[in-house]
Amino acid sequence: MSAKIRLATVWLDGCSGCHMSLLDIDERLLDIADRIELVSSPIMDVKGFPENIDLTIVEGAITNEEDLHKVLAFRKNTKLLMALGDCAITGNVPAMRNTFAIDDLYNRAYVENADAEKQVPGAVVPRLLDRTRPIHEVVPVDVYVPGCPPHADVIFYAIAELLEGRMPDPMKMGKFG
Amino acid sequence: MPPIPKKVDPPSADKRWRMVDNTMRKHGYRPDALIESLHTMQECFGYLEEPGLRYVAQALRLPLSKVYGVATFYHFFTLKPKGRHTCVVCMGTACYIKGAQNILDEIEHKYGVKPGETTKDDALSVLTARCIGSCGLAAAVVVDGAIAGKVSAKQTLDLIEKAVAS
Amino acid sequence: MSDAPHILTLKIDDQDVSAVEGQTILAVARENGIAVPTLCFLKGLSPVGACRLCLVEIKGVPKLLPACVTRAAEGMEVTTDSPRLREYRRTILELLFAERNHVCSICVSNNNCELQSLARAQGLTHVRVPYRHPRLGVDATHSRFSADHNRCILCARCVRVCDEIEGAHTWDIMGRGIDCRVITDMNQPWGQSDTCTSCGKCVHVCPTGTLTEKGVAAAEMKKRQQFLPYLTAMREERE
Amino acid sequence: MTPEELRELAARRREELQEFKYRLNVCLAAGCQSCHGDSVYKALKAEVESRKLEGVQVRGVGCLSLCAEGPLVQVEPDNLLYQRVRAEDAPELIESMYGKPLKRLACPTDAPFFAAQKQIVLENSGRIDPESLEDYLAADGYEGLMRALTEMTPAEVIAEMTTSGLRGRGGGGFPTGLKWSTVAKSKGAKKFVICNGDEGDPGAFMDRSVLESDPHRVIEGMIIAGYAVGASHGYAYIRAEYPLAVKRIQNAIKQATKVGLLGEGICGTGFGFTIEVRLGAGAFVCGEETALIASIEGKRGQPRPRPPFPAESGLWGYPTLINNVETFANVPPILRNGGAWFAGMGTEKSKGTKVFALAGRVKNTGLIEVPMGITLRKIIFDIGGGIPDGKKFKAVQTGGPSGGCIPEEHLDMPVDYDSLAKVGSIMGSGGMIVMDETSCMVDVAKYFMEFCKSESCGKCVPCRAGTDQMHGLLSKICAGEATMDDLALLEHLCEVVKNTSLCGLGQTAPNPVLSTLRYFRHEYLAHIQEKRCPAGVCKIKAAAEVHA
Repeated sequence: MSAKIRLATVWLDGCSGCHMSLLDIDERLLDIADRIELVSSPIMDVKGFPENIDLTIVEGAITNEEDLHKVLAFRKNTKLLMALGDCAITGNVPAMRNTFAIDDLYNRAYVENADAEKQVPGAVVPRLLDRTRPIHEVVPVDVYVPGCPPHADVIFYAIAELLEGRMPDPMKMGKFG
Repeated sequence: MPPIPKKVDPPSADKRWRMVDNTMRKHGYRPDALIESLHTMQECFGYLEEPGLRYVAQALRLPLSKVYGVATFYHFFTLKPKGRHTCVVCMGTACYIKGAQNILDEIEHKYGVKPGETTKDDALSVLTARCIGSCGLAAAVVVDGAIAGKVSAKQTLDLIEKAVAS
Repeated sequence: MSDAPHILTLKIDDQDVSAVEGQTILAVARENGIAVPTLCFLKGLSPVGACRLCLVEIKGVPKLLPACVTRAAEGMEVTTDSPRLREYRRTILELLFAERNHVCSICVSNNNCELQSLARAQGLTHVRVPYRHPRLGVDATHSRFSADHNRCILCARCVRVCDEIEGAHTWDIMGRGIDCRVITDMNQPWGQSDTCTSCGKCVHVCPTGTLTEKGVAAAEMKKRQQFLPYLTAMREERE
Repeated sequence: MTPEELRELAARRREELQEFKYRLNVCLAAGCQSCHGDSVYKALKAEVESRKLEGVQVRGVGCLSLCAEGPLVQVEPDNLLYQRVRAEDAPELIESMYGKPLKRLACPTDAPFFAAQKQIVLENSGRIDPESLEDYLAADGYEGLMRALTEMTPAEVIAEMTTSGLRGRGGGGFPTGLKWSTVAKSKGAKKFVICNGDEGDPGAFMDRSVLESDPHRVIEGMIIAGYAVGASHGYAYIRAEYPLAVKRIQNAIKQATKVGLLGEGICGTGFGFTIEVRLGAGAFVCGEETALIASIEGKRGQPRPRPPFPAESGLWGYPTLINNVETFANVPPILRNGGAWFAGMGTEKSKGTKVFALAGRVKNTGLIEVPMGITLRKIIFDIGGGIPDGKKFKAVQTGGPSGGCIPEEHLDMPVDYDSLAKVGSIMGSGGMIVMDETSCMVDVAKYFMEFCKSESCGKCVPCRAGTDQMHGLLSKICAGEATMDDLALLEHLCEVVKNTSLCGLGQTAPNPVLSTLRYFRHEYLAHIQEKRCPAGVCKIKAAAEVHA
């Protein structure tokens, strides 16, 4: 038995549904728990970016400067990167804002639709990038697990295969588009 | 012989419709007269307006969507009226490598209109042609129907200014 | 020419098959259980060879040819699946996914989208070309149907069924190139169309979630195309 | 009219022409008209009238070739050519005829620009009044048709075309004789002949010039083709953007009909043929045969898969012969002089001559006709006079949006269909654009892709969406924002679009990219890796923020 693999999960611009689905693996989590060391995840309170990660699972699209910063940092520190769910793979719902100008979006969100303090926030909120992108448009992706969200079975299959040192083919079970 | 079509009334009493009807009649009101009829309509009215398209569709017994599809397929046709003056910038290869893009940029800079647009006061429409076949005279522009060859951006702006002032 | 149909023999994917003269490669392949992906093709409508997914290799022919319109010939050796064809088909699908917006709430839940099914069959994992994200509208002016232009792949099935089967020719395509769009009549809202008979054939031949029925739950939105062979046969009879 | 009567008409015109001792041929083709050739024409006419000169004719003619130096006036009988003539030069020009050549405006006609040319298609161009049937007849016009109709069977006409080795001048280079014989053999209640005058290459004006300078030649070619393939009706599909060409061909059809060269029983034989003009409406894709047919039928100009080829099932389903303007223009001299005569010119597989529209960064821009097999170097540096302003040659583009850019190293290659294909370009319809060091090859590739994108009909997916994506990637490279992955993706799309598109437009759209990548890859790399444009054309933002 090899050493535990170091796993990170990242939540960018998405609804967290993919993470929910990940937790829906349920009791099977126990099967793999002893082979995994979770080093960073939105369900943990970890500051900064861990190093020497074996597998990073990314949910969500890249939409603002913080997303970009995160995905670049994790890519630098991980051996494998898995794009989990349609937002990470296609941009999906978050990317629907790409048909609008950024200023119009800010105006709509923070001025037109605001009840009070009608003002576009400054430095507190990370600036939007020119457009929302899927992960592979910014950094290389090794495994694609599509779905909105991907079914827990598919996620479990993908992780289990990777643990066995095999490249999974989630398309056999999942669905694109 | 196909049945003689029922008389279709033109959209208005405007005499120019007779020219359009002439073209259609010359072609026996056959469906293949469509493009020729649109040419005549555009020549007479300067652009293709919707009532006219409906008229031609009925007279030639063609589906409305087909007529609209044809009218929007060919770039020579326009569904919007043009301004009082026009400047066509040739975008053929020879003109392009001799600065046609720069001419367009300068026009946009001065008049605030991109190709295909008309100034707010309807004075000037700026258009591009894929090639007017005057490559020996690149860069070429056509201002109000007159070709000018070997022009610079500055010369083009002068020509437009003169045309608009006239 | 004798009245008896001429029988041809040819090879498709190394399989010996026979064909009646005049049959397309696609028809012969399907008769013999050989799957060839198609999108613009629909049995009963005139083939247009536009989606290019059914391109096949034919020995001795330098160009790839669309199986939906290419007729079978004596001694032909056809390959319908190869690494090269698979790669081309994948890229064409990617181009379609990136062309408009296929973030679709209907297909994702009912799996009735032909584009989605093809993507799966071709093993698409992601789209390598950038998404264009054009801003296209939804036309919900019709009392019974709606048209979401974001999902349209311009296969022109609606145009053909409306023209060839219903005979209304309400639909056509306007514009050119990447700016093409399906329109009703003079590019007016569907609900204000003068010629639409509300027969719904276009909805049922639409391969994606572009044309849909109103008031039906996404999960129940099944496309029923069984009317096509009957109507086609009757139209042919009349001619 | 019978052949005898037509020949009488020709003889009479020859006599009339001889009555004039002097003749001033003023170029009134589009090029010279645009620099006020018509005012020169009017001034010369007025001058001759006011001086009451006898035996002097002022005549408007078609293209005199050297468009760059217009307006051009040619003076007979000494055949002196004058360039950059202005209306106020008229008196001096008149006096020049009487022993005082006007050195100030003289254009040396023994210069390579003229000497290295070989004119067959353009033999009448600038030598006859394009609006006069008699002028054309006097220059042996319709002799080829008369020979075909009175001395040959249709099969013999086709055999003559096959012997000539003429290949389609529209770009594809398909053997004309073979095309004609296919249509002749096809069964159909009716057959059609179409002349493709929808000159699409954005940098070419050969067809325009032929139609404007010698319209009867094209009509004669079409009638002969009709006789050979068994068609009785023809369409001349001409770009609406060429109003003068349209006017002249319509005029020529009217004249030919009047003397019975069109209509029933041509030249007293049993053969009848009519021609109708159809206007193109601005769609490059209509240069593709099946799209052109759709357009004549009044539809969106969208191509359909071939086979069936138009030769078997074309216009309204009938067998249809489609050739381009220049191809038809080659037919009369072949019938007049024999196929063997024509085959005596050019190279083994490319016979005769080719008309090129020489333009871009070259001194002598204009319309030239050269024998096949001449080298590019000779065309650009001898005929074209080289690159102006002391700049360095970089590439020559042939074949327009379907062609490629050829670098210095291949300039000594002979110009023929196969050699051009070997270096990644095509003969095309005859556009030849010279580029010097001030042109960025990535920008040129982007220009052509933008053209293909806006001319794509939208029917098939790879062309519609692929050209748009390739254009996006090229724009990204030009802006200095691309990565090596983008370049790899661009090359992949080139391959897919080339191999999967429905028609020639899409199948050849990647060519300008592929050929510039082949010879000028370093310019792509400079944009991507060094974020700079070597030619200084592309505007690259300093320290552009690039992700990934």
